[in-house]
Amino acid sequence: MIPLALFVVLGPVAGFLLLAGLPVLRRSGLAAGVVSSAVALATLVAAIVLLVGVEPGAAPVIAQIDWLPHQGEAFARLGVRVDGTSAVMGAVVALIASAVQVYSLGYMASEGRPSIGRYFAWQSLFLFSMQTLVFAPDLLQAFLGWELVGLCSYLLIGFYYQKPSAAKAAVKAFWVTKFADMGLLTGLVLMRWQVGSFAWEAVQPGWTATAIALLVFLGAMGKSAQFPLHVWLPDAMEGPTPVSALLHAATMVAAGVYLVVRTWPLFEASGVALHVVAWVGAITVVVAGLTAMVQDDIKKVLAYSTCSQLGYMVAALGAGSPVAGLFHLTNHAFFKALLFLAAGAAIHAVHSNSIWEMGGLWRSLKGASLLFLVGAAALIGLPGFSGFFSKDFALEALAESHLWGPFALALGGVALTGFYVGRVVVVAFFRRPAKERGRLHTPLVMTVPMTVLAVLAVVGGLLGGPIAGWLGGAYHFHVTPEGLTATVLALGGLGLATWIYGYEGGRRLVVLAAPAGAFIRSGLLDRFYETAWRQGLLVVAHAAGWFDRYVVDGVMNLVAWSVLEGSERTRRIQTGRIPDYVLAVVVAFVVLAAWGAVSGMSGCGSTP
Amino acid sequence: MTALLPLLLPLLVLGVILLVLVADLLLPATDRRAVGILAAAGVAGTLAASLAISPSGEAFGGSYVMDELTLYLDRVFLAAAVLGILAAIDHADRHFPTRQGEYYLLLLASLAGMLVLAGARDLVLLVVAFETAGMPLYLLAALPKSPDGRSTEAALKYYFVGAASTAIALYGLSLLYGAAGTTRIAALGAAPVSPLLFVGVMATFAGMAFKIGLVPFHFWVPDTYEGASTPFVAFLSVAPKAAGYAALLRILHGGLLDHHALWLPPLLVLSAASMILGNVIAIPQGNVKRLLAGSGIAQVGTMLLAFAVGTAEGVAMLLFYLAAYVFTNMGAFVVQSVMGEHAASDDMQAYRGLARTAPGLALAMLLFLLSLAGIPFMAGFWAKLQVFIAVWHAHQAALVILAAVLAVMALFYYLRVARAMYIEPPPEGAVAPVVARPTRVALIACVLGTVGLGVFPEPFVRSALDAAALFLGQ
Amino acid sequence: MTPPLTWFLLLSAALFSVGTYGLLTRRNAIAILLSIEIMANAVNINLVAFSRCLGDLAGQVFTLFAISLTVAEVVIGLAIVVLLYRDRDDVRADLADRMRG
Amino acid sequence: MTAWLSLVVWAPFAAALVLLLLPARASNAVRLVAVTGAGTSLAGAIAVALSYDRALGGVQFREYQPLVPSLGIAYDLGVDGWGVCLILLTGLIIFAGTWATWTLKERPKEYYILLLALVTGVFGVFSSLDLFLFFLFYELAVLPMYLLIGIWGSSKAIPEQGPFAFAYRSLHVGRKEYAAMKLTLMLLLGSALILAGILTLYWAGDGRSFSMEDLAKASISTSTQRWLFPALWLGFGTLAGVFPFHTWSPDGHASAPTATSMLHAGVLMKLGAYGVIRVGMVLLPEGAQAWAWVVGVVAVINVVYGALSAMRQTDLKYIVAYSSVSHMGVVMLGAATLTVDGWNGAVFQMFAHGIMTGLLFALVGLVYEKAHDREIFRMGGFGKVMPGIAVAFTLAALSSLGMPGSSGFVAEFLVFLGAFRSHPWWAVAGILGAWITAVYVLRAVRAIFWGPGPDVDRFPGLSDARGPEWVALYLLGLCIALFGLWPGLILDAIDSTTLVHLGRIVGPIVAGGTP
Amino acid sequence: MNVALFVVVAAVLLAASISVVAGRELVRSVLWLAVALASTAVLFVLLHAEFIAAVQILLYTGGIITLMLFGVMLTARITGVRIAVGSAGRVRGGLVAVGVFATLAWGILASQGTIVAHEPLDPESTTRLLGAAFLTDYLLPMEVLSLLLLAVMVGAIVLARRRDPS
Repeated sequence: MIPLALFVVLGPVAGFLLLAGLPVLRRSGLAAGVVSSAVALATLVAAIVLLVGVEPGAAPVIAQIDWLPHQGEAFARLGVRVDGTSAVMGAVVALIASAVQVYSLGYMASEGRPSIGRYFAWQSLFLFSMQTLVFAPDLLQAFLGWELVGLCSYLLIGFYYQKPSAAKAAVKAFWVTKFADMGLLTGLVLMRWQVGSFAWEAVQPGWTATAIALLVFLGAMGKSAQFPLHVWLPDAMEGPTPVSALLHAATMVAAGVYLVVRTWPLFEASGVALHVVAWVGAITVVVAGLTAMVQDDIKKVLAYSTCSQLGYMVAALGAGSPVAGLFHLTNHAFFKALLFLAAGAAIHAVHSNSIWEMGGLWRSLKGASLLFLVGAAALIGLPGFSGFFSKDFALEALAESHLWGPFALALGGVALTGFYVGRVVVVAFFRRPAKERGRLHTPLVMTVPMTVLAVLAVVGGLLGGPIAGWLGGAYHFHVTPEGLTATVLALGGLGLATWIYGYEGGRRLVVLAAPAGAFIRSGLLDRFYETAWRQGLLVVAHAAGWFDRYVVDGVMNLVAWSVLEGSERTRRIQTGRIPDYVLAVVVAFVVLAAWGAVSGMSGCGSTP
Repeated sequence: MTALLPLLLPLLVLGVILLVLVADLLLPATDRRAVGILAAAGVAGTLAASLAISPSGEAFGGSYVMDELTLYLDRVFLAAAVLGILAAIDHADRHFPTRQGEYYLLLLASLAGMLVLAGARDLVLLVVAFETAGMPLYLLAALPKSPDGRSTEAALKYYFVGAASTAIALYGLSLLYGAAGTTRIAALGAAPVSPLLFVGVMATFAGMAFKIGLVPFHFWVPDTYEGASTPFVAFLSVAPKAAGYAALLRILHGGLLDHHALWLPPLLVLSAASMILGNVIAIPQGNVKRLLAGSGIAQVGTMLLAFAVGTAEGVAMLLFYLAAYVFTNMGAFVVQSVMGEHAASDDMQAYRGLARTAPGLALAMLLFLLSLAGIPFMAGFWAKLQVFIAVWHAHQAALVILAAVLAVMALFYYLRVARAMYIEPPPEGAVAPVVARPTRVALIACVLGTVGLGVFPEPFVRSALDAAALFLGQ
Repeated sequence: MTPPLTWFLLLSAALFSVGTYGLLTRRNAIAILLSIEIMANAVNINLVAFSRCLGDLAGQVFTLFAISLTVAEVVIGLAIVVLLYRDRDDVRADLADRMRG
Repeated sequence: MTAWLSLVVWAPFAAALVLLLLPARASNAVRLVAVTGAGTSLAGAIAVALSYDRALGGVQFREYQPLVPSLGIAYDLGVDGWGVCLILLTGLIIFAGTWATWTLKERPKEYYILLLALVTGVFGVFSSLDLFLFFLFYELAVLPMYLLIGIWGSSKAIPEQGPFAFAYRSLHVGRKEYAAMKLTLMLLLGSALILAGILTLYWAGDGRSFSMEDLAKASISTSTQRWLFPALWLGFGTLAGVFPFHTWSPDGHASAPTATSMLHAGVLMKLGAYGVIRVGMVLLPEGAQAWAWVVGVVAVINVVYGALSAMRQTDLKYIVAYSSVSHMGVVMLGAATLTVDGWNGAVFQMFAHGIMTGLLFALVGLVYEKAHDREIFRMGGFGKVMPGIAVAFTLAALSSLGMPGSSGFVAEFLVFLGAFRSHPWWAVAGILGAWITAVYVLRAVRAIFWGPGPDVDRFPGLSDARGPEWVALYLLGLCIALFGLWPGLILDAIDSTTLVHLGRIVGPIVAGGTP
Repeated sequence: MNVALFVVVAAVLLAASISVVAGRELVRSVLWLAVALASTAVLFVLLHAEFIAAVQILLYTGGIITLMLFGVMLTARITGVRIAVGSAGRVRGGLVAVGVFATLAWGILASQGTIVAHEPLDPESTTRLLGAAFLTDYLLPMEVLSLLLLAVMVGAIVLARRRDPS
């Protein structure tokens, strides 16, 4: 069991070291890609074998080595922990990563040879970091993986570092997530002193549990792009599409949810934390949904859709059901990755991200369009597709926990999802193209992973039972009132969108809604962050820098200057004229004589 | 004959004086350089003798004594004299060849005065020796008769301040004699404490402080150093100060140590003033000689600190400081005499890029400057450190901190010279200054002294401690 | 009965301060030398008075040495003044202020 | 047992002496001798680090020889866990430094002589147990800086603004001489304070010997400790860049040539911090406890204030210099917590920050040498032309912002753990400081290496690192990663020594006790 | 009787000194100095120090005054007009002089009792004792003094001569 887990975690890092260490391999172009994909696929196989080998409910198997000493023996250890949750998540991550890497062989073929090497090196590093996070035996190692994942996201988003916008996006992503990580780090440190160890199960009821839970959730909000820290996700689309598919759809953004699932005892111990989580999730669903409606760039739409779906998972967790969260996470991973890859194929073919320019892809790019539609169906949650089951399960959990506010928002979200997915599908695939295009073709190496994902997107729903088993919960599909209303709403949204964008009548309505659209598109929050950065931090930094150079340093210089000036001025007492010199001698004599007389008086008569 | 054994060293110097006189007469007017070499050899021989002999007790009914203190001070004077003469040989031969015989005569006369002064236990002998040490220096300052009249002006200032101080000193001594009833210094302690006695003490101190160059009697120092010939200033900046301290040691420590509490405060004030004003004078100076003058005043202030605390340790550290000061300060002035000669001006600009044109000379000057600043591995560091320890031990912590801070401030102007030498590039076509053989010998001796005392101070510290302990009878 | 010691000391102190006055105010170098002479003279009076009062000979020996020292000093003073005269054609003491600062 | 420590300490000095004899023209021979000197001490340091017995702990490799018996001064070398770690750091930095100045053309001989003399002082300080020898080496370490910056430094015009602008004109602020003079005077003022402190310690321990062990045993009255500790703290703190006395560091490092600023920021500032902890805290337990919170508060100011000031700078060298001030704040913060984690973190941060700043200054030197410009916003797109330097710079930047997997994270994590225990809001401020560091460091990386390709006409001779320059990059880069992944290599030696020293302050700590 | 004599001589002495110091013409000042020195000699006689008085007359009045006159002539232009002797900073000088006198007088008056008077030596033998003292106790100062005078003479001659013999 353990060697398998070790291979799953350490395999990719070996790949990374190979690529980083051997410049010849790195510059060999697609060969590097093949090596890295091979390693990824190997870890996928190992992960599946591992998953199968884990009996539900069995005690977790942990293997650790000492890492940081404290008073003679180690308080911090690194290692792997294999149990239901980690096996599931490990398998999902390995699957998506291999799919994306294989897909990238096609997508990145046109790049320069060294940059391909660089791309796959960072892909392997990402896989390693993610697996470290997933198989982490305690919160500390999770934090290590967590930060490395943030680093890989920074590197991969900034893959096209020549583009200034990509550079800005990469740094923005890093800063926002690092800002949220401050919370996680504080939580970690608080845990060390209050609870004594970083283990997942370590819980100390009372205010510490709530505090740590909230701090961990703050970290999760950053990485999983929850409102108000979601601003970096849309910009992250600057990275290559496979990266968006891997990181910003399936794995990285899901890390936050996974972390909450992992530290579930903490959240369970504090009701307050759960409420906060539920509300944040719900709000994110609606906000992201609304913004997604007005985006023109297909990748931005999918990005906001990811935000929204993450909102669902978080809301499910808030409702007290980690199984729902994890189940929706796995399904979402499949269909969202599929959507991104399909969109990637479309962009690859059309060479533009805007959905208006895509138009009428249905005819010219049959394969990719079909796969995209499958993904879209799963996203909307049409019955039969995986999305339906997990979203329904989440809504059910919300209803049971009687969190009516978040439940209402979630339902609203379903409608919004239906609308924006419908809009994209109609505009991008079924409208008449602006200019005619012949039949386009997507290479086999790209379609194969997409088809695998499509299959999973459909079949995913059936995984509910086994996942629940691994997590120790229970799930069996049954039709629920929430499920039905959700489906109706979804179809309603879809219909509205097709009506508006498909037929003439709808176009007038679009003009009416334009101002609202403009308002949402303007991104109130972005401007808030911009001003916070421009007016807040930079001004404070400017003041500190100025203060240091011209006040603290100024005082130092003033002292030096006054000494110099003083000595320059006292130089003048050296007049060079003899009478003055003699005067000094005589005056000094008088003073000393007087002093002598006085001291003589005081000691008078006291012969020793 | 053995009664005169304690006076061996002054007599030897007298012998050298006679030799110089005779040589000066016999040698043709054009080639008087040999006189200098002869004088140097003679004094060097006396120095060797001083290292060989051990203290040999009193003479003339106790008015003169050759004890450890006298021997230590004599060695300091002789070392200063040897270096002074060596440095002057080339300079004198070039600037005032016809008068160089008299130059050495006057210098040796002053040296003889100092040697006697070191062991004087009688007021009369002390004052005569003090004046014998002092007066020839006025003449030496004026001897070059430099065409621009600067040496005359320097001598004039030195003379007038000196004359006023001598009158004050004599007045003080007369009061001391009156109060104590005898001219034996040892009996001074027994005199009843009266205002008259202490007016006398203070007057004497004021009269002698002029020669040490303490503030406020220091006004002549910068001008005289600037005007007089640099090799002479090398001697002037060390030997008379040591002579001044020798006299004060004999009077205040030898005689009036029991009333230490009464004469301590004025001295502390003067030492603080000297340290502060010395640095203030030196900081803005462009002229290296005036800079070294200022630094000398600051150093003397630090020495007074050790002198004032009145403990055996304080006196010992003063003695060690003087020894270190001989090599360091004279070394610096010898380098300045070479540079002044080379660039015909005493300005700091002459040093520009010296590190590249004459690395050896630059390194020597850097060593002397660092030692003056009190940087470790140099004699100056141990000197300052030991003084700080002694003064700290005598519960004058505030003054030690003041001295330490001023020492750091002093580094500013020492490093300005170092900067000129090492950092600024040499002017085009700059050629290395030519260093005559005797001056080179003097320089090497100074460097060895400065670094030797810096790296291995133990023996010197040991002998200073013994001298002080025996002198104060502890 | 000779006057008490204090009178002599006071007289010598008066002479000393008159000499000091001359030292400080006189511009002519030789006049300054004269003032120094007066101060030295005051010292001698002091010494002899003490010798007389204490009945100790040392005072008088001291006086003799003091006199000879002052003579030597005046000789040096005149030599330097002659040099000053040869350089500046005038012997005013405060002329010599080219070196300052 | 061979005198390992003497070898490590005096190898550079011997090399410097050999250099004295070499003619200035033989530049290759000069470089070779310098590198062998640095190499021997590095090899010695590694040997010491490896053969240091972790379990035994305490002081090892002891060498004792009386020097000035009358004052109780002895040539007493010995290394405990901390010493091993810091000597290894010094060895690494000097070795990298000598390689980094391979391309120096102007008077390399004198440069190497001064550099090697300086590093001898540093080695001496870290390995001396006699307080006076400690001070002598301390002075030797501080003095050559004046000439190093003065001769080979570079000036940068500082605009005269602010309330004391008139003083700036007369002092030529920004010129290299100004920086050299300011640095030397401030550090020596600090050393004057230290000397006063050492002397008081000497007497408090009834004036028999200067050895730290005796002084540690001597019971010093609480009232003396209460005023003596701040004196030592500010004396050593000046060199460690403690808040009000840190202003020499930005000017000094920005004006210094590459290897000098590598050595100075990388190692010399640790001298100050080591002094505060080893001499200040260990020998004055009550004093340390009384002033711990002040040291902590100032350290927090250092961290946040330093980071903010760094953000304002647009000159690359000033950014790195201010970041050193901020990171030294983290060290002092760790020390102020008086907890095991805090001290472990503080010493490890000295090590980690030393390597990271060494690498950063080496890279800054390379960039400056090729682009002859230090304004980050005028550069851009260098990554395309110099990928090697870009990767190394990013690695060092990540270590400075505390990215796990780099040694920076381990150090800051331990310090934050310790800080949280004693004053929670210190830890939070420190973490905020780390985030601000992330902001300005990555902004610099983006401004220099990312963005559209370099405009060739403004920066003609851009190229990646060549031949000898790679040594510094690889050596230090590997160390950052190596000690980031396996901190245990050094950390358990540090931990064993922390137990001993901290035991003096907060009472005996039993191994493996509660956190 | 002696007291009256003392007062007279003291008055003459003081008047002469003041006119030396405050006189307008240099040569007259020198002459007044001669008067002052002479009156000091009388004082010495009053104090039964006849030998000292003789030396005073011989050395001071004879030696110094002639030296001063030569000095004046050497350094004044030949025209023989009255050599004006200006003085500067009178107020400053006066104040300090008064300060000096006040301090010294205060010192003297405050320690009236401390100096105990012994019975004075008989005047006849002082000269003989003086001679003996110079050759026994104070021989060393005598020798050192002779060295000093030699050096001063040589130095003064070398400085003052117009051309160096070469």
